[in-house]
Amino acid sequence: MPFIPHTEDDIRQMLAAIGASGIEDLFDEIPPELRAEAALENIPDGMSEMDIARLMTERAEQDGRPLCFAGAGAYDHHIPAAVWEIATRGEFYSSYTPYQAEASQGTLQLLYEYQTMMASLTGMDVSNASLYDGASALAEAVLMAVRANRKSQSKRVLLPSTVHPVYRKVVHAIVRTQNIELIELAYCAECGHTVPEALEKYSGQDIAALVIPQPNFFGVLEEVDALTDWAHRNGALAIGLVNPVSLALLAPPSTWGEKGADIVCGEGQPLGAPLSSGGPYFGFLCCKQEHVRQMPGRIVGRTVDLDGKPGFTLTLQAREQHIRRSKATSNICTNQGLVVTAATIHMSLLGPDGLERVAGACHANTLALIDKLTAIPGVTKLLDRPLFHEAVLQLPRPAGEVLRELAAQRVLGGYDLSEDYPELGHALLICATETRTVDDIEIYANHLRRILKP
Amino acid sequence: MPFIPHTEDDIRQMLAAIGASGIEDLFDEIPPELRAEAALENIPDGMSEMDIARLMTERAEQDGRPLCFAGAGAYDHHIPAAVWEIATRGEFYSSYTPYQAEASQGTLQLLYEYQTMMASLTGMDVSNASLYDGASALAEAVLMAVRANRKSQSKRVLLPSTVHPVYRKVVHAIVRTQNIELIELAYCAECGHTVPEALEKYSGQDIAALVIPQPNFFGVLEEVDALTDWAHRNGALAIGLVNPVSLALLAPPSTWGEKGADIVCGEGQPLGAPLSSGGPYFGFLCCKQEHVRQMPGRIVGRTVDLDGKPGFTLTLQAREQHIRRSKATSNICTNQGLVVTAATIHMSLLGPDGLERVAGACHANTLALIDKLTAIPGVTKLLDRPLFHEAVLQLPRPAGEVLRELAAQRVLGGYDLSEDYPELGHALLICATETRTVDDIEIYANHLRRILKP
Amino acid sequence: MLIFEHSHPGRRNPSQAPADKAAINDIPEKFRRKQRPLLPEVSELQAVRHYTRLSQKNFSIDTHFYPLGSCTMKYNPRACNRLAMLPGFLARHPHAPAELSQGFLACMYELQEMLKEVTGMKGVSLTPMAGAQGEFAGMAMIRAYHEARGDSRRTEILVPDAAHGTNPATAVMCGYTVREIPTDAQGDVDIEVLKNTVGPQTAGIMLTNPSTLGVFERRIVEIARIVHEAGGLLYYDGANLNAILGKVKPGDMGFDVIHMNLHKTFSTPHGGGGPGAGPVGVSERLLPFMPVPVVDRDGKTYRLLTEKDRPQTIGRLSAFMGNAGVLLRAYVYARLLGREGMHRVAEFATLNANYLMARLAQSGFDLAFPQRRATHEFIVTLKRQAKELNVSAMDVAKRLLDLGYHAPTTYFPLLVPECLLIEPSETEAKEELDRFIAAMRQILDEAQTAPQQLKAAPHTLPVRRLDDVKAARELDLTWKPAAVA
Amino acid sequence: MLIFEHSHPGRRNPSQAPADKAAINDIPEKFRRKQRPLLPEVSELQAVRHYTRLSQKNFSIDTHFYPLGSCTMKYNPRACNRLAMLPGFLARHPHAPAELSQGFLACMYELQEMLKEVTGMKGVSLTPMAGAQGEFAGMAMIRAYHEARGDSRRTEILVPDAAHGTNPATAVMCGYTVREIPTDAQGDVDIEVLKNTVGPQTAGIMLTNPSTLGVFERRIVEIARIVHEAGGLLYYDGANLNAILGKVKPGDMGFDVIHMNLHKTFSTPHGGGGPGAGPVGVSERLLPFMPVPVVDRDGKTYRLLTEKDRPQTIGRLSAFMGNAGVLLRAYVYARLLGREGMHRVAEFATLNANYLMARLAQSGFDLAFPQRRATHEFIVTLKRQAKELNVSAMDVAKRLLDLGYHAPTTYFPLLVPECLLIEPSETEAKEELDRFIAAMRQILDEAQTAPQQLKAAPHTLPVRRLDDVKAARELDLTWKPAAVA
Ligand SMILES: Cc1ncc(COP(=O)(O)O)c(C=O)c1O
Ligand SMILES: Cc1ncc(COP(=O)(O)O)c(C=O)c1O
Repeated sequence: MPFIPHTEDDIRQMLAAIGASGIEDLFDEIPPELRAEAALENIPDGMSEMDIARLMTERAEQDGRPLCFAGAGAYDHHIPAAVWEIATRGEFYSSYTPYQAEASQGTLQLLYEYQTMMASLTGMDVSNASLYDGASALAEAVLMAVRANRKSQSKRVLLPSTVHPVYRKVVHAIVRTQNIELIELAYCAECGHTVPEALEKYSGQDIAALVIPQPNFFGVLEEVDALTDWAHRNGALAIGLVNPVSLALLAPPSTWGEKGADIVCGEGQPLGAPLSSGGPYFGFLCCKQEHVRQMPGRIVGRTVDLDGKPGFTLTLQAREQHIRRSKATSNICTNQGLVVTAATIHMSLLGPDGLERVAGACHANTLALIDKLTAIPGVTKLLDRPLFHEAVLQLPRPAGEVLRELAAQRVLGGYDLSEDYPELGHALLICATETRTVDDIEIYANHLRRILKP
Repeated sequence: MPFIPHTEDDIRQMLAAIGASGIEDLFDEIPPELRAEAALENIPDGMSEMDIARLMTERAEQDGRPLCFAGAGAYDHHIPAAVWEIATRGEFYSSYTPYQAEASQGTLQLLYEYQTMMASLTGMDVSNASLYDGASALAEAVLMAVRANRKSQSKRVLLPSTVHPVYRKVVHAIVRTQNIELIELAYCAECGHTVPEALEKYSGQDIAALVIPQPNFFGVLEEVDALTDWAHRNGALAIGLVNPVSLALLAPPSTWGEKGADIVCGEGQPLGAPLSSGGPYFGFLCCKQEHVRQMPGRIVGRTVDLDGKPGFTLTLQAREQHIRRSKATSNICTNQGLVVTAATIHMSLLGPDGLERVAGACHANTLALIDKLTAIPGVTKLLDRPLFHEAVLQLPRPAGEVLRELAAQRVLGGYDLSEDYPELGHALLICATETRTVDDIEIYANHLRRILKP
Repeated sequence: MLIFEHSHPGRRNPSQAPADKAAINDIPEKFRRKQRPLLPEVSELQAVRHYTRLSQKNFSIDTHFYPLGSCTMKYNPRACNRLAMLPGFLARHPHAPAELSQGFLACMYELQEMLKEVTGMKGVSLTPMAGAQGEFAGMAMIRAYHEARGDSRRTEILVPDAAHGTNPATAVMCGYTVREIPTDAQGDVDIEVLKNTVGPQTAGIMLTNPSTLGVFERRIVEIARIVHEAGGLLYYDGANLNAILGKVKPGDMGFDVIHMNLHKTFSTPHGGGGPGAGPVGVSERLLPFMPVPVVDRDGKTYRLLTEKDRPQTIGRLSAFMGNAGVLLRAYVYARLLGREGMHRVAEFATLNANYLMARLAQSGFDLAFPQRRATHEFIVTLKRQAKELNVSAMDVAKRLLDLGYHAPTTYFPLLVPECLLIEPSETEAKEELDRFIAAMRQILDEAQTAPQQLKAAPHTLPVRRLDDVKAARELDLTWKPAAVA
Repeated sequence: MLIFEHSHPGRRNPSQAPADKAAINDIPEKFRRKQRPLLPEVSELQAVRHYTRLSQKNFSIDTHFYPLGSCTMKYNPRACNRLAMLPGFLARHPHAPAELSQGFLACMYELQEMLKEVTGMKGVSLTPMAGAQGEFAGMAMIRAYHEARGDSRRTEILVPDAAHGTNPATAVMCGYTVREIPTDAQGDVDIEVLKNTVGPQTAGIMLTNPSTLGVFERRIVEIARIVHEAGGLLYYDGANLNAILGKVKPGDMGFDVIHMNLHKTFSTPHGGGGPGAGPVGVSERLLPFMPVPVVDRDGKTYRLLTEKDRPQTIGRLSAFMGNAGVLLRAYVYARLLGREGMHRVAEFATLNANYLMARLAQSGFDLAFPQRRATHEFIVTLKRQAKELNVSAMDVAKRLLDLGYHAPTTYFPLLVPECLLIEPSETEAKEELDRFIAAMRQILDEAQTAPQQLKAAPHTLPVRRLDDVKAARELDLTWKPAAVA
């Protein structure tokens, strides 16, 4: 059988050592009435690696690799070849969470470097070693804020409707059982951002936290300074929800308003994770030093060994489930280590200059795409506000229909907003990262022009 | 610039240490009249990794991955995923020839294991650590035999015309300048093998060596026992030219005839090298112990260190160009180390049983292919002799034409023999390895039937 | 050396970024970053060399026997990685329409079906991104079930004291109160206590079977009856099915909901901490509540079911559909094994554990449950050695590192003093187990003859024993440049 | 432990071979193998673990600074590997027809053109599989040229005494007699001797420039004139163009034929010994003799030229077209660099070498040619230390390994006593060079204060210094099972 090294001889000797007459004996504590049923009739026969390779190759090719102009939470960036060649080295790939620090200095040092990079990107003091993804990271940030905000008695959290709609659903699914009240903040349908006036009715109320997306789901830039200051004025913590690539160009949350955001989270995918049908990605979470003990997830610290030599170890474990059990800051155990490994290598290869160029190129490409597409009769740009690398267009026909026709031409034309934001009409969210070329944009425009021809 | 880490500051400091005022100074020993011309006008601008990745992806896809029924020296075998994931680990990929043994025990031990495996597959006493490919290995084997055969004064070598035609060309190109006379042995056009009678006219003559391919270029099995014995009776060395996968099923050259072959060589590609347009593959070369000092190429030996601990090192270097210079056994220096690394892992993963199953499946698939194709009117099998995993068919129309029509259907239908063996008519050399399925064979047969429909 | 210590201002990798630096004119100054982040400025070679060398400082399955209990460190087939990383899979955007996703969805659907079969459950959702999230999904479904029935009194979740830490943490995260149930001397749940604890306030129980004590809960049918009769539901922490694949199905034991760690039983890599995948399986009555999306087949076409199709769903736990790439690896693994291979997993994981247990007992180690069979794992306790020789389980663990073995899990489960939880997994050869046994014997000898060897271990690793107390007291969580520090 | 020592009869990896064992009825018994070969019978995990661990015993560019002179151990970009291994390229059968090969052939054609440009030659053939085979191709073309002109007196090839061993070995393999030309005190070819040696028997000269002494042959134009006037041709051993890329072209120096090691200048990996690629470039008059196949472009279509198109070709040197996968890597590398990048390679390879040379001289090391510029490499001689302190170049080399550096090339070129040939390459950062310099200083100190540290080095590697004499005397080239041994 695959992956089992035992020879007949081994089995005989091992059973003898155990004092069992057959392998079946080893299962004799399972109630016999339960055993009978366990045949696996519906599991197919095993395949050879050659056969499954062929099947998987066919299936991977079947999905056609369309030209991608969709963002909406997952971005088609270039990833240096070195990133995954190193991340998938057996020593990273097949090691466990670094519980035995001395035998895991590779992973631990890398995580310490990762924490440093993320803290610096966001401008915060500290970072954890990852959460599952951006959406669940936001949920954890909300829970953390409620715990951390000692000034607030309430469990009320303001959540702008310019936050990714699925993120909002995930936050809801995760925090609802803890009696947290999520209050949606309306947005301005002309500009696409949360207007400070929308907050006014909550001024003076006991609010635990305000979520501030930057850029928001539409790619639009929020008035982060005003929002952050409002939060602090009202005793609420400010939770920044950011795209890490955008931070090469945009002000880090630590600088928002007068005191900066308190907690920052987001989706790490743009830092070296392939699109890969939505995962594995990773959620990042950073905060001010004062909140570190409320942070969920693993944290690595630098310390010294018996000889005073520097080394790395998991720390603040008293926050975690394996020590604190029902009093832990979160139930998270396994996180997204390998993707973080890739992200750390990715950021090292790009450096600050590289990341800035990538962000700049994405933005410029999206502007070029907007230009080309809005030159088509009937297509206009919505939301007249500064944006980053993502934008909303208005189509003359339902976006869903148009996307289907584009898909038939192997163009992934964007994300249909009509379901989540019916008030925007035939609205389409588009994105062109640095991987899109002038030709690609031309191809999209030509198809769209043809499709929309009256 | 890519891959150059120097900052402006570094450059300044380094020039100061050197005492030069600019980098250009460092080239001041080059005669100025030569310098002027060296602009590289025709070299395009550098590309980013993202851009070249896109270009290469397009080009790789452009070539269409046809369904492969061609062998003729390169075989489409399954390669376990682990093989190249490990072989391309930086420590193997980016290390040099293991001159500093203590810092290269990984590569050295692996090569020792490789030598053991190849020696055992061929049944010979020793193996070198690789030559370039099968064709050049045959040339080296011929040169080696001429050196090693102390009984023979002649430089005459018998080369059956059932040897791969390109191999014969390569041998010719490499040995001709050393006044070696290559004598082609005719084959039997009915059976496709070298009939012992063809040798008779050389009996009693001074012949340095006889090359014995098994299977031969047609896939046909030669009468290796008779040929080997003939060689030894006539004072010639017997050089076996074998497919290493076939050796899982076929008698190893050490057992041919009464004394066995003296030197064995061949193409290592079937042991874990992808088709990859013909390279890199590797040539292997094994021999009886008595000839080891005539062997070209690197050889690894096991020895001990200062503490008596076993270790590995390059040995018998006095045969090699870097020590012996003009008196070396060959000019070879760089060999095919990384492919040998892959092959060693490949053989370890397959084991004797796996290799036997692969060889068996290739053979069975080729028989099935023969059955299917010869069921098509006008298609017959030529050469009525036992074969291994490759066969010659006769088509009703020129094979070249048929192959072109098959290619348009993304079927690589085999190898056209008409140029090298016009006497065989519209002959096509076909092969179905273990990677071909019943469906693949059906697809081929259906296309061929349609193409040949009168 | 840290990557930052290789950094040099102005160093960059031009091939890794667009050659042109776009001028950004449309973003107002106030939104712009003023100071560059502290990312390393290193060459590609420096980064490659740094991380290659760092990697070599790890123990891993690919380099060492790693008998870490409860973690199932078995061989992670390279084919699973290679095939999940085929360019076509990597390039698929999560918003790609169903027409351009049939290849991927087919894999997901078939994985769902296979997981249904091995667990004996009626529905499976693949989305949870790790075991703990699977637990969350399960607890949330139990809650939704009671809520849907208008049964709002149920505020308690029962958890055996041996349970994995994620169990109580999850129950609390779902708004429940946790009641611990003790374990009896045989390692089974104390049924009497259980009987006295269940009641109308019981929402359910979270059980791991085989339990984290490395034994099979023999009275599981009775436990199920007791809890069900009290109106509670049964949650199965199926993090590790390695010892029961094809031997017994959680569904047949009476469980209502289960999560599985594909990064254990289905051998997707642990990656130094993740990612994992924690699909949930449910019985009939919890079907409506499963997290979305779920993959459905309609004739030959696959599509994702969403809130519209499943109005009672507990909702979404991830932005898309979980750790898709991990699921692909698990799918490949499942197909490689097939039916027969899955049976064998349980047989040989169990054989290896029982062999190791028997031999270690013969070698002088005390078992926590000497009268029981091992499942995929078992527990050795060093209580005696701690008292007599003053060496701890941690000392043994650290010394094992010196001898080339990753340590077993230490000090878990918490209720067994000075314990080592040992899980060899089915992919280790007998010779490797024998060498490990020899190492354990050597350590036992040393504990008597040279205890300092243990107490000061490890001696041969990149660092010696680390000061965890200092790490927690004098927090140093990010590197700061010398000037700033 | 050897892989064979992990082997166990009957162990196998079912996923790596067809499930069914074909019955072979049509192959007569006499052709069949009777005894299985001694291949390892190990599990997939055992093989993966064994070879992963073995790999860690290597020094490599990815893990260590590797200043091995004449070998150009510069960063091997991972992109080159990744892209050459795209499934489409790996799957292309060498006999695929031109219609199904345009993507691959386009890369090859463009590589040919780029190599023409950097060498200043008129034609390039990519087929030679390493430097030595490129040399062979070159020598064979020189021979074919003279033969084609009916000039059969030319039986000698001139080779400077500093030449790489492959040069004389190749000349002999091509049927020539080798005449060595000495080097003068400055490291240049001794022109007077050259003048006295050339004659009607001279087929040509093989020169490396920069020479293997790490200096540029300044009187190259004069040498070319002398040899050409005598009717000989000039062969350029362009194994390493790293110091002259874009600075000077061999074609402009008057060479008739050149080979290049793409595994040096074009940074394809050395792979622990290979594979390489040794394309040849030729001047006008040698065009007809180039080895086939050569890629040709016809409008937008590419095709391979064969013997039919090139009737005077020296023929074929490999079964197909050489090390195609290596050529793809070189192509990617060349495109990544582009024109500007190539210029920079030479500039920074030279800067690094000259910096290291200057600093080592300042640190007390003797240079072989102190009055010369370094090219991409330079030579330190330990003659003085050998005499005064009784430490050898080998001792220094072995001690460097302890300090985390691969040793420079030792005892080559043969004419410089106790030499270290040092080539840092352009991809190493100044800090790395500085650390290497510090290590070299430490060793020089130790040579005086603790010579045993050197003589017994290395101390920290998997093995200590190995007994080469025993290796050669008591040949142990293959493992034998205990029973047989
Ligand atoms: C028994 C048990 N339950 C739950 C978990 C939690 O799983 P995860 O780490 O994937 O969240 C684990 C794994 O550590 C476990 O062993
Ligand atoms: C100067 C010089 N010439 C020729 C060669 C031979 O090249 P290869 O090893 O590729 O055969 C080398 C490489 O070792 C070399 O350095």
